[in-house]
Amino acid sequence: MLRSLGLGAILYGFWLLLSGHYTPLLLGLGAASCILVVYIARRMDVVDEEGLPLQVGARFLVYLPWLLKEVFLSNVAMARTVLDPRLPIRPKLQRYPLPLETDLGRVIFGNSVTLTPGTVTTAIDGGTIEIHVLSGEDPDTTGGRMSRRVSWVEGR
Amino acid sequence: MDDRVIVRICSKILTPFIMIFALYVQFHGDYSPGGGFQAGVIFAAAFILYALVYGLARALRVLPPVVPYICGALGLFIFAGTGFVTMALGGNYLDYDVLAHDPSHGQHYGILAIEFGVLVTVFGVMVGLFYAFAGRRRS
Amino acid sequence: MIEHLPVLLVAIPLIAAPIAALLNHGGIAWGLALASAFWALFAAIGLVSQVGEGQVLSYELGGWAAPYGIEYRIDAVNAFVALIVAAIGSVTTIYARRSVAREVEKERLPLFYAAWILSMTGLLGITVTGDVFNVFVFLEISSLSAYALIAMGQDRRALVSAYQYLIMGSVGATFIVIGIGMMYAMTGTLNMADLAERLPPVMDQRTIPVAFAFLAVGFSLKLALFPLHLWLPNAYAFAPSAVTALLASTATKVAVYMMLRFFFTVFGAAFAFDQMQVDLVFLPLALVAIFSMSLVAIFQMNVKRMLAYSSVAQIGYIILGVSMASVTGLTAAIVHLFNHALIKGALFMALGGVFYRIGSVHIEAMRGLGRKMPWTMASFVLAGLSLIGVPLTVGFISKWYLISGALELGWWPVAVLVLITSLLAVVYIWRVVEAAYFKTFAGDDEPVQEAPLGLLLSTWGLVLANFYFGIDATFTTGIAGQAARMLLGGGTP
Amino acid sequence: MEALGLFNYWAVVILMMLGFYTLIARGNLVKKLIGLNIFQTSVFIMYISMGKVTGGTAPILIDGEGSVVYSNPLPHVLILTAIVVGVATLAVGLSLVVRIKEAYGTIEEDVIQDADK
Amino acid sequence: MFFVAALGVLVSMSLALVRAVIGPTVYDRVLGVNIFGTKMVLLIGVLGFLTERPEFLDLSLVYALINFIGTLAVLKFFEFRDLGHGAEPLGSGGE
Amino acid sequence: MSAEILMLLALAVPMLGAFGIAFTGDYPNLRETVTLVTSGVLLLIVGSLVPELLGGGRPQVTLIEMVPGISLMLEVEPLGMIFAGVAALLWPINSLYSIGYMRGNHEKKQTRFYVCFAVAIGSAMGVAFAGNLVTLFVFYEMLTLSTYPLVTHKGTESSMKAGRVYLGILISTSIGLFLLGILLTHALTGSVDFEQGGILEGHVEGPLVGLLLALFMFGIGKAAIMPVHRWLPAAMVAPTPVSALLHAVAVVKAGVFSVVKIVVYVFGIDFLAGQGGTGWLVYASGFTVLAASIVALRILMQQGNLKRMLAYSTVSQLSYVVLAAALFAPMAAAGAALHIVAHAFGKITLFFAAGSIHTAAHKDDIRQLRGVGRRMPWTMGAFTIGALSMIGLPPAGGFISKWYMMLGAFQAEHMVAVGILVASTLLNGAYFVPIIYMAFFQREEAAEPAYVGGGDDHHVDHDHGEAPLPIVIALTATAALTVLLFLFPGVPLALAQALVGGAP
Amino acid sequence: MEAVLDLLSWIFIVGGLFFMIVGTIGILRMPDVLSRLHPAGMTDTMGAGLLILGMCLQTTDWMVLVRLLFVYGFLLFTAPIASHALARAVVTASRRADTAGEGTGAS
Ligand code: NA
Ligand code: NA
Repeated sequence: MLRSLGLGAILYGFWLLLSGHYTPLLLGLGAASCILVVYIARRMDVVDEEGLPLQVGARFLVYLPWLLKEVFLSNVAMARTVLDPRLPIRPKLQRYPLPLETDLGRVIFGNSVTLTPGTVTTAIDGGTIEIHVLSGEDPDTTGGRMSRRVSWVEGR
Repeated sequence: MDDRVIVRICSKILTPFIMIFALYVQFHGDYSPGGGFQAGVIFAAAFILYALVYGLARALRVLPPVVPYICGALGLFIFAGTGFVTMALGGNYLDYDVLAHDPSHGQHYGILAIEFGVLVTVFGVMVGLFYAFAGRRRS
Repeated sequence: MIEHLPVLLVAIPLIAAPIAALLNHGGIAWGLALASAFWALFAAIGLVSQVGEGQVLSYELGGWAAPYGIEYRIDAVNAFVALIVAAIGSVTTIYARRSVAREVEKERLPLFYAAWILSMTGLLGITVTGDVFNVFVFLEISSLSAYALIAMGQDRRALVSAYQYLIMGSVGATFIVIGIGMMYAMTGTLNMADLAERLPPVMDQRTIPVAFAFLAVGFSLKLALFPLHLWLPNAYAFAPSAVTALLASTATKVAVYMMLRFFFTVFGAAFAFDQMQVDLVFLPLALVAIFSMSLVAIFQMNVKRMLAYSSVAQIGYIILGVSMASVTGLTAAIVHLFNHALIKGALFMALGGVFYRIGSVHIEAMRGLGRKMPWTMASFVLAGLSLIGVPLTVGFISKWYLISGALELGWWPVAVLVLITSLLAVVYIWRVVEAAYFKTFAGDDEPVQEAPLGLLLSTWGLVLANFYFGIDATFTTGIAGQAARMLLGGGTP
Repeated sequence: MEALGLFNYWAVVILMMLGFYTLIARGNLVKKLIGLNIFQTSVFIMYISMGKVTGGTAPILIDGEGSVVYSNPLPHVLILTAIVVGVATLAVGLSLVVRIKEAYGTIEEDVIQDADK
Repeated sequence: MFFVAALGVLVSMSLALVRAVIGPTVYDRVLGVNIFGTKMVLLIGVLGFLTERPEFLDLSLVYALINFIGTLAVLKFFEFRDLGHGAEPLGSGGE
Repeated sequence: MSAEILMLLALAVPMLGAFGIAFTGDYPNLRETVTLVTSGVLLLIVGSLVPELLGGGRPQVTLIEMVPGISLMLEVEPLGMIFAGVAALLWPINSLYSIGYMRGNHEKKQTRFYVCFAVAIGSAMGVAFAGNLVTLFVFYEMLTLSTYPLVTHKGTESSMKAGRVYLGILISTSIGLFLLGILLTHALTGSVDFEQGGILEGHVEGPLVGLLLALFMFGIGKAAIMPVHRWLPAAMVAPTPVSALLHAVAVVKAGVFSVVKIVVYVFGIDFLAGQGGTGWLVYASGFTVLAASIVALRILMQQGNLKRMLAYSTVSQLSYVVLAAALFAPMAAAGAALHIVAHAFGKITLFFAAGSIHTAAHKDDIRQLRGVGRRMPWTMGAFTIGALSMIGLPPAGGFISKWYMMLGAFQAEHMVAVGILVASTLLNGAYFVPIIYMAFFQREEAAEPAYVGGGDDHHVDHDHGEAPLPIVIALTATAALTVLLFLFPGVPLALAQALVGGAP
Repeated sequence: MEAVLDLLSWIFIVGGLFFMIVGTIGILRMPDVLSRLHPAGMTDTMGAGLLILGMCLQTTDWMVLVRLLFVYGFLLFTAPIASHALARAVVTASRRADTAGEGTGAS
């Protein structure tokens, strides 16, 4: 129930940000819309600790800048690779154990891996993750640091 | 163990936001008429995403197939009915001015009603169509 | 109330359609269809009576005035076409109940009638609106419901036919919307009357002829002008009988109306015929259509398909009249809109009666039916005579004006060709007559009954109309002549 | 700007050709529908890119003489309506294809034609 | 400025389109179309700036959404040949 | 009763009779009574119109205005009166004959036969009294359609084929040429009315007149000018009363009647006489006269089907009428009108005789006719009178009409026409006289193998007498009429002269 | 101030276009689907990011800014999901093909 209220509040905030018109009619319609959406979301069974991960909110905001920095760096590296006439790549699939406990954590980790050019998550299967690596550098350095940070975000 | 955890959890997070965005587009449609259509598409898209990720069976439990059918017809009814209401109030067909004391408010309400009709129809058609397609292989 | 008639003509069916779909009961849905059809007939008669002396009714939708809002504008031309649609719609709806109950599954009936009403709504809407974009919208409403209706035919080929119709129809509609967009870009208005005023100053620019060309092709597709008719024969052959009767007698007619409206009112006859010389294209196409399609009809074994090809030929007659761009020619075209609706409506309804009883319209299956279903087959023969153009039928009136128009212009070979193709009609109608009356019944000994009374009455209603308006054509030719003069007068009256 | 306008023009023409070609040349019923949709989309782009349609007035609130009036929302409505019609056409078309697939077991035009011989 | 941006995006779109057209696998095409779509999102936004119609941004959000869901749908279709395939059995979600 | 009402009744009575026949179809005696009563009433009605006409009246009645300027209207004038009189006079006789024939031959679908027959007569009345070209065309087509089921009456493959030829030629000429001629007339003059002296004068000149004439002459396929004559021989598969209807009562008469009417009232004799480019009609019809006679002669020499020979005889006789009309001379036109009557009486007698032989002996071929005259004296006696009328010898009506035509040819100083008339008379003699000789003076052929033909499953009956009484009465009556026409040509002659503007 | 913003906008936009175009070039250059996914990621992360940043600097309208950020947020959220889904589909399909191939080889 609390989570539903939280969802409603977040959605209303989203509405206010988008709307820009703060007349009683539209504010009322916004509230009604939020109630309708929360109702449907509950019917859909998507309002839970995965669907609305309020528990990771704050830590995630700390994690995000670091992730963006990583993304920038690997972008630059990738641009270099692409523009290199020799196209120095050695693509391969690798499997690693994942020291993460929740599905949410695994998802954050998997998406972070995919977001950084050079690595793409191809599968998450319980405790292991399968990653497609473009240039045979051991992604463990990045991956290791990343998994530690995600583990922190996960907060368990 | 489900190996589509990424898609599953991410769409879980996304779905409510898509729906509220749809309604935002809908109710701000009178500033740019035609919003009802986009809203209907977006709202339906939220459902379709859900059905894609969680399977048709679960989507049907949330939204039985008769609902899109009704929506399709209901939308048209709202549209045509609004015209009759304006006429009953002494105006021309779809003359929104008569819907409120202040003509501009009248127009506002009229467009809202019409756009809502459009939303309902488009939503019904899109979801109904998805059901028709997704349900075939099974039957 | 009376001042709202132009919009109510369309709005009442429009609201009846979703109700029919929602109530989910076949009988109620039919009742709604019948009520809306009769309403439309009532309204159309009201409109015709108001525009009799050359008046024009104008109705503005919504709050916006004409250039921005949508204006419904009724004159003799479209009041007459609306009357055709509503009258045929009423008769075919009466007919539909038994016939459709036989050919369409029960669960689908509400949807069927919703589409049926929508189809009529779209056609009526096209006729009354004075806004070119609104024309497109109504066109698509009627077309989409027509695709759905055709697809409900029993034969699986109905699906493929509906699909092909959808593809070609949508291409036609897109061409039309391209043309409309170009005109809007050049003039900033979508209102027909405004367009008629604002187009002449910009007509020397290249965009307008291009827009005209797109529109002409689009209309030709929609009205099945040879060689863009390919969608029609199968669509008519495999649709449910009642649908064929409705569409054959109204849909292409309304498409012709649309074209007349654009050519004569919006662009003006001078532009369409002197500058663009559209007649140079239409005349040969019409002649080829008349001749080749009549010839093809002779070799069809499926009688519905045969009549479908005949329809393409008949559309050729109408376009021939249009290409004359003279009062007599246009009168012929407009009066044939009405007359052909009566003819084909009756013929397809008679065939529907046959299909109702023996489940086939193959010419071999119709052997000996003259004895088994005397009333049905008699109606077929009489309507067939009208198609041929035998005197005292409406077909004769049409041919009379058409040939008179040709002779006035000194188009000798055209007049001769029209007469010769009437003879081809004799041949294909007579194939059915011979099978039905002079061959023995092919089926088992199971007794074949006469078609149900509801089917017979509505069919005969149209057959008698074929003769009534063939003997006293003063009303139809009078209003058609007035419409023709109005169209040729340029602009709106 | 001039160049962009021209580019749009060519994009429209190319898309139109592409759609039309797909529509005609493909035997697969779904691909035909996609071709039709591309064809229609090209028209919407044409509408959008035509200066006079969008260039006139933006559909936002403007102040008239003391009272609030709405500006001409026409171009926007036209495109949207056309898109709605296009989507509805696609919807009907696809549902037809589904039923064709059920009836014939294929959505290839030539196979269907052979089946009905 | 935005004109250059539009041109650049268009160049990028054309390159993505090339991949979509030449394939060779269906996944290459999906990738090409998906990238084409995300670039279209940006193009719509840029055009909004160019024509001073910022409400185009709403349109680009819609487009991004459709592009995303469309990609997922196509992939699902190629995997299962059925869009309605249940990823999980009934009632197992959200325990 | 006023003339207008009588005209309407003349149309309505046969149509009402058709309904009556249809309703009494299950009771043959009642049905036949209805037919006879109706035909008698019609004869009375038509007869009572004559005095008014001879008094110079031209009663008119407009039925309805179809489109602005064009009405369905009726008007009685002398030529129409002649045609209507012939049809009304022959219908009761033919009905009487039909009863004997249809019952004697156990024909099926007799109700349909009588209904269509009545409708055909009604249509013929319409043709006769048509007040303008459109009305004429309307009833002309009705006549075609109502006689189609009669031609295909037997329902066999060969009769179907004949029906197709019949309908094909008649409809295609009428729609393809006749209607075009009407429309062209309307386009040129703005009128479709029949008027004394014609309506074309001053509107059209030169070759177009010839073309228009051709459209009408070949468009009126019922007049059977070669090459549009083929329907007539084809239609001889029908039962004999139908042949009588086609050849004598209504159909071909409607054709030649229309030709004469159009020549007189649309073109105008004086107008045509003053035009170049119309002389070909004499040659076309003259050719038909001779060619058809030669065909008839060939049929005789091959000892072929009697009705087929009679059919070609009709083709040739009809062309007399057209030829006479084409001379554009008043005397010839009167002869043409008279010949309509004379040929009707003579030819119906001949067909009755042929049907009589078919009914009594199941003989259809000329070679089977040897000695028939002794077994069937009444029949062959009537046949002889009919043949004399065809040849144009006294004491038959054909002599009168041929006489006037000959005078017309001299009046027009058209020596080719005179030649054609003389030559054809010789040819007619050449194919009729041998039959009469065979029937009366040759001995019957013995033990001939059963003849199977004409779709008939009867065997030839060698031991036969006269045909049933109704048949004998009917053919005696028509033979008597043929002779009476010779003896008292007064009324038809008066009408014929009124036609060409002479004092009635 | 405005000139500075313009300059920054130019830098960001050109930078964004650089990553975007290089990314799509990469899509063309890479030898197989999985490898193509990596440069594809560039276009959505840096490409779109810098471009939108450049646009953000050009607007004074709060509403526009919010929308631009939403657009980027949405891209950033969905791009890896789409990439992952595609990669997963490719790998699954190739494994399926491999097992099928082994199956036929063994028999
Ligand atoms: Na990556
Ligand atoms: Na002779």
